[in-house]
Amino acid sequence: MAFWMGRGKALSFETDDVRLHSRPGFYGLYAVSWIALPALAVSLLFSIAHIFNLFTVPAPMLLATTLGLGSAGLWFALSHINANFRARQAVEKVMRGLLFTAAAISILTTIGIVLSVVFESVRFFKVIPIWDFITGTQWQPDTAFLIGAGRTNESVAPPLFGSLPIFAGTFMITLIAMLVAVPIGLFAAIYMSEYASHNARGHLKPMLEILAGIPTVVYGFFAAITISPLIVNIAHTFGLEADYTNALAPGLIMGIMIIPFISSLSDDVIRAVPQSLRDGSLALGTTKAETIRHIVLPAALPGIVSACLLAISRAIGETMIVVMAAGLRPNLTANPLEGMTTVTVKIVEALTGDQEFDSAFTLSAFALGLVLLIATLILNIISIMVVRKFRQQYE
Amino acid sequence: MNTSKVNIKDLKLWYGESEALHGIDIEFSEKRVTALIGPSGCGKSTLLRCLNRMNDRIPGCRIEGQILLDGDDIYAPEVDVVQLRTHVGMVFQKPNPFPKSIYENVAYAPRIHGLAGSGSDMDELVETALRRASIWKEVKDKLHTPGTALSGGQQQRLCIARTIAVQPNVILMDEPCSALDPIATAKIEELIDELKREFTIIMVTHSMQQAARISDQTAFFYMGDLIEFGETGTIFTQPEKQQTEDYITGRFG
Amino acid sequence: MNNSTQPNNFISDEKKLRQKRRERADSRFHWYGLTALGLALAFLVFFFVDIIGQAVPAFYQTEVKVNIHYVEAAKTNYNKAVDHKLRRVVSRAWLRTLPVYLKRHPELIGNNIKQWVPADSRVDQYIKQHNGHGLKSKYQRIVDAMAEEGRIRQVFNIRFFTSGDSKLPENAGIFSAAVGSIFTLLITMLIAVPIGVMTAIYLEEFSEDNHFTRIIEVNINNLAAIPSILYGLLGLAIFINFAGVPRSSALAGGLTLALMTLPIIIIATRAALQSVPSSIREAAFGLGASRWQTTWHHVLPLAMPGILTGSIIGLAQAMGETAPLLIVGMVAYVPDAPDNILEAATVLPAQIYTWAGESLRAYEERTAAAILVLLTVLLSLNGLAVYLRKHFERRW
Amino acid sequence: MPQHTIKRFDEELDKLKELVLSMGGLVERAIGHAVKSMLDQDEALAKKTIERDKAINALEVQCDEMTRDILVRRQPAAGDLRFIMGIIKVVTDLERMGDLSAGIAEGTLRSLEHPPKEFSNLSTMGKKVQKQVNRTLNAFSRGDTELAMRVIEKDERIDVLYKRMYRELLTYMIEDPRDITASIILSNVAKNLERISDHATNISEMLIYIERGHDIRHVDHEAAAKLLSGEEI
Repeated sequence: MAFWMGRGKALSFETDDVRLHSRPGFYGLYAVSWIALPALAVSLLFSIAHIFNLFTVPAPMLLATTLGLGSAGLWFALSHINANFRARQAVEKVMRGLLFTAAAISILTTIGIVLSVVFESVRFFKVIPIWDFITGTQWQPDTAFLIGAGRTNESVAPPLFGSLPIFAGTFMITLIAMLVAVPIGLFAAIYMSEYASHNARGHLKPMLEILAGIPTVVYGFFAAITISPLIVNIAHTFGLEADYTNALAPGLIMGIMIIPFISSLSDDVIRAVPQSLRDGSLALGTTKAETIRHIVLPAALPGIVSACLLAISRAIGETMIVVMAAGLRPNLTANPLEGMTTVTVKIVEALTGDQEFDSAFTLSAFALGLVLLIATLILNIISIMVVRKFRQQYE
Repeated sequence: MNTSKVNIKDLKLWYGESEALHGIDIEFSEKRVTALIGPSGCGKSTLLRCLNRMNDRIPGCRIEGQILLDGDDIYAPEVDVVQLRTHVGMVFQKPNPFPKSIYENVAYAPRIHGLAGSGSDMDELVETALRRASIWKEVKDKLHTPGTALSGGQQQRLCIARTIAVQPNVILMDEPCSALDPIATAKIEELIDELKREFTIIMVTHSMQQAARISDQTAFFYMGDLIEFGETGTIFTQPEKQQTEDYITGRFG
Repeated sequence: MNNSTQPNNFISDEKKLRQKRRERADSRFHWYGLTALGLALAFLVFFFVDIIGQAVPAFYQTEVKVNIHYVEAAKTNYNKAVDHKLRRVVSRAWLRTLPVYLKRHPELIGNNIKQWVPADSRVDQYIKQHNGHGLKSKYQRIVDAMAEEGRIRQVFNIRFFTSGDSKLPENAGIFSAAVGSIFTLLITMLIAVPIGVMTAIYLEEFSEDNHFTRIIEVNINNLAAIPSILYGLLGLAIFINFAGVPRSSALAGGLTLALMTLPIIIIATRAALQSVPSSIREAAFGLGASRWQTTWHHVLPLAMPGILTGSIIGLAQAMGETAPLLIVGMVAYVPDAPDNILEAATVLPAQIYTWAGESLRAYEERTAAAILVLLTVLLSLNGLAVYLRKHFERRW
Repeated sequence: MPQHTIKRFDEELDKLKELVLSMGGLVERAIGHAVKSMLDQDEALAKKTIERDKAINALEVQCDEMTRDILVRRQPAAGDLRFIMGIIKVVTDLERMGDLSAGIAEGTLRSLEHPPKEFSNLSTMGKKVQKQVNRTLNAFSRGDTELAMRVIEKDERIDVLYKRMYRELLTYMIEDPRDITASIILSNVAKNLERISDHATNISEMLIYIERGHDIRHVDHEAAAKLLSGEEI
């Protein structure tokens, strides 16, 4: 409505030989933005106030304020409109502002994540010394809720938050996953980019990418229901003892989940290696395999390394597979057939129960989250830098 | 006076359904420079790539006829393509040094083919190859810097050094100077003139002046046919065929 | 070294040995690649066969033909409606509906009707010959006898799609989870798509290359790599603890997933905008169009298929996500579909997670069935995205 | 012959050919005027002819500049190359022919003090040489190698004519020593005409090289004819 009013007023000027500065539609949009923005701002303000329980405005009053502000804006906008008014610039400024706000949300998200994790972690480290957290080998938080409830009892053993076994478990499962994913992913990428025909590649790549599209909860189910018993049985035939919550099953499945990350990214970087290098090498009388090993792969190495780093950060942050298939008990061992737990499992465990939010046990989830965040960011930044270097080499 | 090194007999080549070469007969003489000229898409590069079977890599590429290298058919079933390419080296249009050190660029192929052990043998081989490609003086103090850091002309000479390090009989050059400035071009041309004492050189070029400057023989291709082949002097002063005349005088299309 | 060229030995015997070894290495390398690919694809096949094999029985429900005594006593004690020995054979979930049914149809009282009713989940599992069916041998004999009399049949399990979660497996379905998923996804879509697309437009078309822009760019790349569970922590700390959004609600889940999907959509949209050649922009600018007009009239329409594809893929990913929802409490037991976005809800993946943790054998096949449904939806979404990309793909 | 891809090149070649032909035209006229001035003992015409030789020289310079330009900028090959090479030679020949005509005109001026009694065959010879030059230019403008071949063949007759005239003049000188000066002048004129004819022959030979690519400069006529007809087949 405001659009047509603004446009109409603008058009009325155009009759007497005056050329409008901007297209009529812009005057309409100008009016719209003057009616919508104040109204929106007010509603937002009130709803925020409502959420924080500062004060609640009755609905009719809210409506009235909104409408009032809106019409005031409209009147203001209409009074501004004349032939010389630069409506286009004004509207574009508003649009630009909107877009900028949207862009800023990504920053806010990061800040949100960092702050939420850091704040709670700080609270955690007030209770548990950071050094104990990093180097301790015992994770026995069961009594923490007592402290949280203020019932410090001498007879209760103090809770222990030594995260080393958790990190070890994470590392072990990630390692298993990478042992599966890197060779398979890399060789699959080599095959797709160097041996398969264009057509075959067009089919193979999406098929592999299905693996990345399967929800992790499904992988978790599959690992827990199908793979774990399988591993226990196989271990048994070899005379080995394996837990049903062994690290091997989630590791294997996680590896398979990660294959497409490595294969697709590596495929891209391998194909980015200029064809002329391959021709150059083949013309020297080298075999295809020699060309790939000595020329193509070294050239694509930074990209492949970065793909692997991304895959690692994916693996350590993966939650559902380990929650469903790995154990809950922190276990410092090198035997993949034993049950062990990971950072993400502990985060989920600490936050899904009906725990007091103040208990050190709950807060430990945020401390673990902080570690996870730092690890991922470091891996990601390294990988971005490596890729950038790779790009510079060939562009 | 000149012994024939490469002998092509009624060579036909198809890319899928389309015939790109319609029965080429040509003999390349040993230790001479032959230039293949002709408009784009005339089949000269295709022919060049047949000579070390780089066309094998292209799907749907089919060949009929014979290419004899010293009398042996290089398309015979028992021929190992990889070994063939050690005899017929190739230098490409765009300099394509490997992203390795200068030394490694040259040493790569000899090492794979077992032409020299490591250590002083290999050092010697690398130095000789670089010397013969007249780039030794420029790079001897920076053998272990990346080959990609050299200038375009130096890169191309490095690629030539890399090629001759395998001791081929024939060197194919696919527009080796088209990406280079005139001075770098002149250096490569001077180098080609040197190299023809040892190698049979077959080059594709789009610059007729270049063909005229450095080749001993010139072959003119048009639409997949060999139109005229002869001594460069003759081709450039009094070609027999009207098409050749039109092409080299710039009266085309 | 000698300066003469080597003799033509490409068919001679001299180097045969070395050559043979290299040839073998060559073909070995080829095989490594093929094996790797084969392994990955074999897993895919194994996975689907396994899941489908487990899921298919869940789409069938065993029914038994029994005498139902519509007696007054059944109004208060539904167990009275069937013979004592059949109490463990007939579904308790069905029996529980009897009192209400009787109150609505009092005319049935006193009748004794032989009819098909759903069987207990243990009977169901026993009939489907699954290990761990948990049916006592006493009942096994009864069921066997009934089967011989033709009083047992299998029908399509419509309840699986129409009912919500239940503690009785034969009555558990995905309906409430599906509704929860739709609510959550709607919120995610309404928030993530506009903001994501606007951010991408700002970064690609409007921003100058200054410090702030670069920070945003690096930041978005980082956000895309942050593990999803951390978004759960964010959601818990900001939306639930700080802003007071009800825990377990579709709003909390949707907001959390929206933040998680945002970088995916931004990156896809930017790629789509980047693929519009700058010549088009220059052409529009050359005609005197403003930056906004250029973007709105020329660039956006051309980038639309790419934006759509990216959004679909991002939403599909959000739909399959579980970890952050675990943290914001969307794994609660929710038997009824939520009515609005503030009510406790669950989503399909969370339902799968809950069922996977149940001990009864009957839940296992239902988990697989739910997975199959989820996978079908996700693969269709991805297929749609691939189709759109192929269909609208433009070569510049 | 089809056009060059670069049209300017065609224009330049045409322009060059025009220039050479107009130079040839000037030369042809100069020969006619010079001979006429001698026969008529026309001092004014002789002076004019000498004066006009400068125009021919200027044209030569202009042609040289053009050929140099074309060589530098177009790097002609094959037929174009032969054409340019030919032009370089032809232009020199034409310039020499102009000089020789001027020489005849100077002879006229000198002969004014010693008027010859008898011009012997000078008139015939002049006409024949003029005809040769005219044929040469026609052949050149049309690229007519047959006509050029005829010019080459007919050069012998000019030689015969010159020798005959030379003997005649010698007889005069022996008969009457007072005639010696005049006869020497006349014999020089005849010599000049003979040389002009030689240059015309050169031009014709050049034309055959340009058109056919065969160098027939130092072979005898039959061999040359065979070479040409051999190619015709």
